[in-house]
Amino acid sequence: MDEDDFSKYTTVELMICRAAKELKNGEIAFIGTGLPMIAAMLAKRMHAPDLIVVFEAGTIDSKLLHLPGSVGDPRCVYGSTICSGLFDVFGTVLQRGRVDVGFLGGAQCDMYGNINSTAIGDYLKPRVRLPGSGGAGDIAALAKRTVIIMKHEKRRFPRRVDYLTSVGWIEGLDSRSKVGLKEGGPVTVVTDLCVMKFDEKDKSAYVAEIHPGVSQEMIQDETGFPLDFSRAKETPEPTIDEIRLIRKEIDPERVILRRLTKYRQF
Amino acid sequence: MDEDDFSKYTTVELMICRAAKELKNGEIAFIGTGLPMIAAMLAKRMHAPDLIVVFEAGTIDSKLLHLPGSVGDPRCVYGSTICSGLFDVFGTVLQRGRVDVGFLGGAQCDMYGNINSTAIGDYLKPRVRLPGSGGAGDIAALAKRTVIIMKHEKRRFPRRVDYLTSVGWIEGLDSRSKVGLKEGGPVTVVTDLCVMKFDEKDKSAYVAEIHPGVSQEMIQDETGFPLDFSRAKETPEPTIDEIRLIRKEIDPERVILRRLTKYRQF
Amino acid sequence: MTRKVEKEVEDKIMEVEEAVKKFISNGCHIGLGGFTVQRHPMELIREIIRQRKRNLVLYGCSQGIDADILIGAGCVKRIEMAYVGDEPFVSPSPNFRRAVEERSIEWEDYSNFGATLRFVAGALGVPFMPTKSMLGSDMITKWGISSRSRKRRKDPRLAKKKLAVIDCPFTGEKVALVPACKPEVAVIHAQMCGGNGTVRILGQTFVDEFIARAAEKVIVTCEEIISEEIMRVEPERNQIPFYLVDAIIQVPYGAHPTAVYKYYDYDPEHYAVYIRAAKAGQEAFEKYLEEYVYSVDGISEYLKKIGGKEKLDRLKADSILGYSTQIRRGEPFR
Amino acid sequence: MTRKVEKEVEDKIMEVEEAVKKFISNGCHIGLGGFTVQRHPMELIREIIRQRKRNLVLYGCSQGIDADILIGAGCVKRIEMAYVGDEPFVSPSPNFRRAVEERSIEWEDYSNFGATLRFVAGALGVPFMPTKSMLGSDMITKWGISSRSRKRRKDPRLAKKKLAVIDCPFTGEKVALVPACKPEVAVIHAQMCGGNGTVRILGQTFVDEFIARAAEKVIVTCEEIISEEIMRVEPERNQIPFYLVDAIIQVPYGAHPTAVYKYYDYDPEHYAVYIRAAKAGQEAFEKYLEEYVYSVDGISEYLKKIGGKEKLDRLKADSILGYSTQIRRGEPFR
Repeated sequence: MDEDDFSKYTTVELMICRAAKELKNGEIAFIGTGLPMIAAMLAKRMHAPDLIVVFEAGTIDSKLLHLPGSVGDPRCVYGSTICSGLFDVFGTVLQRGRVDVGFLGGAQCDMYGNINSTAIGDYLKPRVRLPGSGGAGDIAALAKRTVIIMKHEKRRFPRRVDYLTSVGWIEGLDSRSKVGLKEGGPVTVVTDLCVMKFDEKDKSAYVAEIHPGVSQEMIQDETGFPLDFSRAKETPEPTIDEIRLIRKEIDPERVILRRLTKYRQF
Repeated sequence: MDEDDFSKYTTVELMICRAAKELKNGEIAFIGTGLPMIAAMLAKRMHAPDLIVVFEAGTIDSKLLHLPGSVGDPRCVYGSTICSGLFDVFGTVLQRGRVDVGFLGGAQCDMYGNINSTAIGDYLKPRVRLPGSGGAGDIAALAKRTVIIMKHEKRRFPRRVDYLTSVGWIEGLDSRSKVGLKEGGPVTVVTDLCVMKFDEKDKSAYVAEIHPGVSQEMIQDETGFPLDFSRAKETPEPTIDEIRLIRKEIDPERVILRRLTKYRQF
Repeated sequence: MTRKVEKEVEDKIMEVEEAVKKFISNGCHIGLGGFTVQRHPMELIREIIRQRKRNLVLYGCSQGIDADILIGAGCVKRIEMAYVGDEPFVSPSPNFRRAVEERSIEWEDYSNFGATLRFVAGALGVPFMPTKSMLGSDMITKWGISSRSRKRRKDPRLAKKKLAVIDCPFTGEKVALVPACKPEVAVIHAQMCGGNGTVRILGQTFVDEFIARAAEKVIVTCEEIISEEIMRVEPERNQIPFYLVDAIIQVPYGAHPTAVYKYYDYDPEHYAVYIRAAKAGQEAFEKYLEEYVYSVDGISEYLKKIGGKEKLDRLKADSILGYSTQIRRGEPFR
Repeated sequence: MTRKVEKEVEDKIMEVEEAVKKFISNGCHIGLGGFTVQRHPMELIREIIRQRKRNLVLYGCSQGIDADILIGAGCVKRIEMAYVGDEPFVSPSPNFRRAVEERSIEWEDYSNFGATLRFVAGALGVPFMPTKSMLGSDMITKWGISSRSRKRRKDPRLAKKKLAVIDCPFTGEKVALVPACKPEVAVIHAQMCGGNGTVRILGQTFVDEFIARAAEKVIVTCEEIISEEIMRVEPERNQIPFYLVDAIIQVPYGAHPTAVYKYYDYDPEHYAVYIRAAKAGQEAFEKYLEEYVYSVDGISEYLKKIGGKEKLDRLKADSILGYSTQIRRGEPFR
């Protein structure tokens, strides 16, 4: 691929651009490492210059001159309103209910938007051990809404996650409020095939947008539960501006973009 | 009185010097406003240069060039190892069990070293409203040991305090541990007539030292419960050095010494 | 939540009049910053009195003249705190004492740490915080507002219980729980505030960083408004993030007669004036209010009345020590 | 307690060898400072490996190569944490993943905030902290170490329960309680430490200030030892009071390959070397350990091996931004 041809884009770049649209100007966004960081930086450079980006390791409203490789990266400090630590950000920003939107990812996501980033197989005898919750379990429980970004593969979209690290709508309906969570919950799942949203009533995932060139069959084949396509439109394509920003200004070192092609298998 | 004759001393000065002896070098001391501050500054200038003085409003190991008028005084900041706030000092110093000794005062002190600094009479219909616990209730519960400084008057030493602001030995014996406090408790009461300590077994106050020129009768007359004098010695007198330090170096502005003569009635 | 967009429409920087009009209603629940004789937002508080706000509910830890003057001016319905006194000068503060003895206000007592933890719980978004303090004391058993009264009132900010004691599920030991405190408005006086609300406090923070985080709205009065960009060069030194702050008011000497580390000391002479008036009874205190609050058109006139430039020069902090070495603190009380 | 008098007899300033010998025993419970690829006390950790300490219990929040290298070197019995991964490079960290899959260590999972609050509870001297996080997740229901096993073991540092869910006595809502964590030793890498132990961290503090307060002993490695008096000119900027610190070790670049804000960046090239070895299996990883740990006589030799002056110059932080603008972070992984 010619990296300087900004009219062509990869699926990952489409996902980033689509995810960026979930962030509204003036909101407080709790951002994790990787694709969400690029999406947040893109949003700030496009439609949401006053997006307040919060990183769990201790920085609020970073100016983000350079893409951080970690939520505790020295790159998060520059221009922030306050630089503290995990207690302050998780406690007095996230748990206090100030966070409008958080991004989540993981190894598995089920039909109610529950996410697993802990273990594949049995927790005590895992076939694959994953890194663990990190801040994901906290964001899932405590942000006002969450957006999930996932690679779309059948094993990644089971009916039920092997280990529920990050709470979505749990078992649908009012099961989220029943465990003691007053608000929050996933609103959007952005994958490399489509965008899913959650039914207002039963809280199950349905397909809301299908990426250009993708068929309903491809999506259903890669999903471990039946999907409703009746509300599906086409996903808006990235603009040349967005692609140029991502490649030339946001991740020119390919800190994250590199990993997204190389390290996505588990 | 000739303030420059350091061989003569007032009762308040005797109390300060005697209280200072309760502070050991290298200990962490939680110090309140007034007489305890003068005692701590005296101890640091005499036998305990490495006494670590902690003030609840946020300073640890102040150098104390000038006598603070408040535990949150700007004078507490100079030379301290850390300057933070109440959460840090009460939580991670006091409640964490790092404080060896704390000073307490109040309007009433009973035979088990319980102190009232909240209200005289009924709590809801007080005859005299006092300032309230401040940090005293916290120090009483959480320091490894406490030292009480009081003016010795019958109404100030009742059998039982009207309102128990700061826990001493509560009702004696093991009643302190029964309410859930693992350690701590008052060890010494310094008054303008004598020094009291607490019986190892039943935890009631007894007279351990009698000030020069004071009789057992005077003490018993000013005390609302019967006292044991069988273990009493004479209180050591202040030295010329100590008196000079108090008057000339520690409180030359008479910030505290002034108040101790004028405002001690309630 | 789109606070920052709001800001583009209307600036956060304003005068005390506007801030009080906009954010302090009758019956407002206010979290008070500062500590005894330090860093209280006094000019803002005088403006609250000028605008004759009534039935305020005050939350604090160790308060002093801030709470006392509001009580003496008849603005207060209830106070929940640990202490009201002016440490080196008088304790308890006279109007507070009189109001409680006359039962013209309601009150609820916690220890300083207990009161602190209530703001911490509010700041953290949990309904309570645990502590080993207060166990065995009458703060556990004697309540200013009864359990029944708490349940009867339709006040969502009044906890259903003053506190609770539970057995720890891990160790079995007794632990006291204090309920979260979330004031409607926090009022804070800081040394510096960025043009968009980033707050820097020098010296002890007291409980201000938690009160601001616990509250729904935050009013900051400050000695200096600094470029927001400059405030962000060393973000480790800031205590309150800009998005929490709704009103910024520059009021040099706005904390007088309380002390502001690195700027000015507390004023023992004015404390003597205040205390004499407040102790002499309601009538004498009304005269004080007339002289120093009602009749005064803003901070400049106030500063002239309390002694003008000569006084302010004496109160000015030594720039290394952070306090004045020119005042004799015992003298006004001899 | 007479820590400071102790100090007069024996100085706190020492080398890593002495600190590990003195404070880290086999079976020691260690609280790990730093966050994923930032500010881990790596030279101290390499010394723990050199001294072949065994059966360590590790506590952390988001850890990375610090926990992973200890696990890969066979030092670890159990880890209680939220995450083990090297964010921009590999996740999970390879030795951690292998050890869990082979069940050669024990583990217990919390969320980052849950793990943070365990240190906060330890630091505050309360047996637990409340949170609304983790509710509804398997972190509540699935335990690495069962309730029965917890009760059977005679380990006073192992909580009787992983956590508990209670009904709030004030609001009735569900609240999760996490048990306090009080490590025997906290190991922290800071930018600056005073000669008597006052610690200053620049940039994010992560959870270090609470881990130090929770622990019984604290070892601090630092880039610079500064005069204690100078450190106290602005005490608001310090995070850990001197009396908590038992050992101070000056080790410039002692956090390599992790980043230290304002001093140096993380080293993607060395991460690539490490990850390749760790992923290739135990044998390949032993070779890494031989090359970069066992055979190495201290930090100077180590720094030569990882690229010497040329590498360190490239990692050096821009003095305003606080990180390097000279490294290309994606390159070693292409």
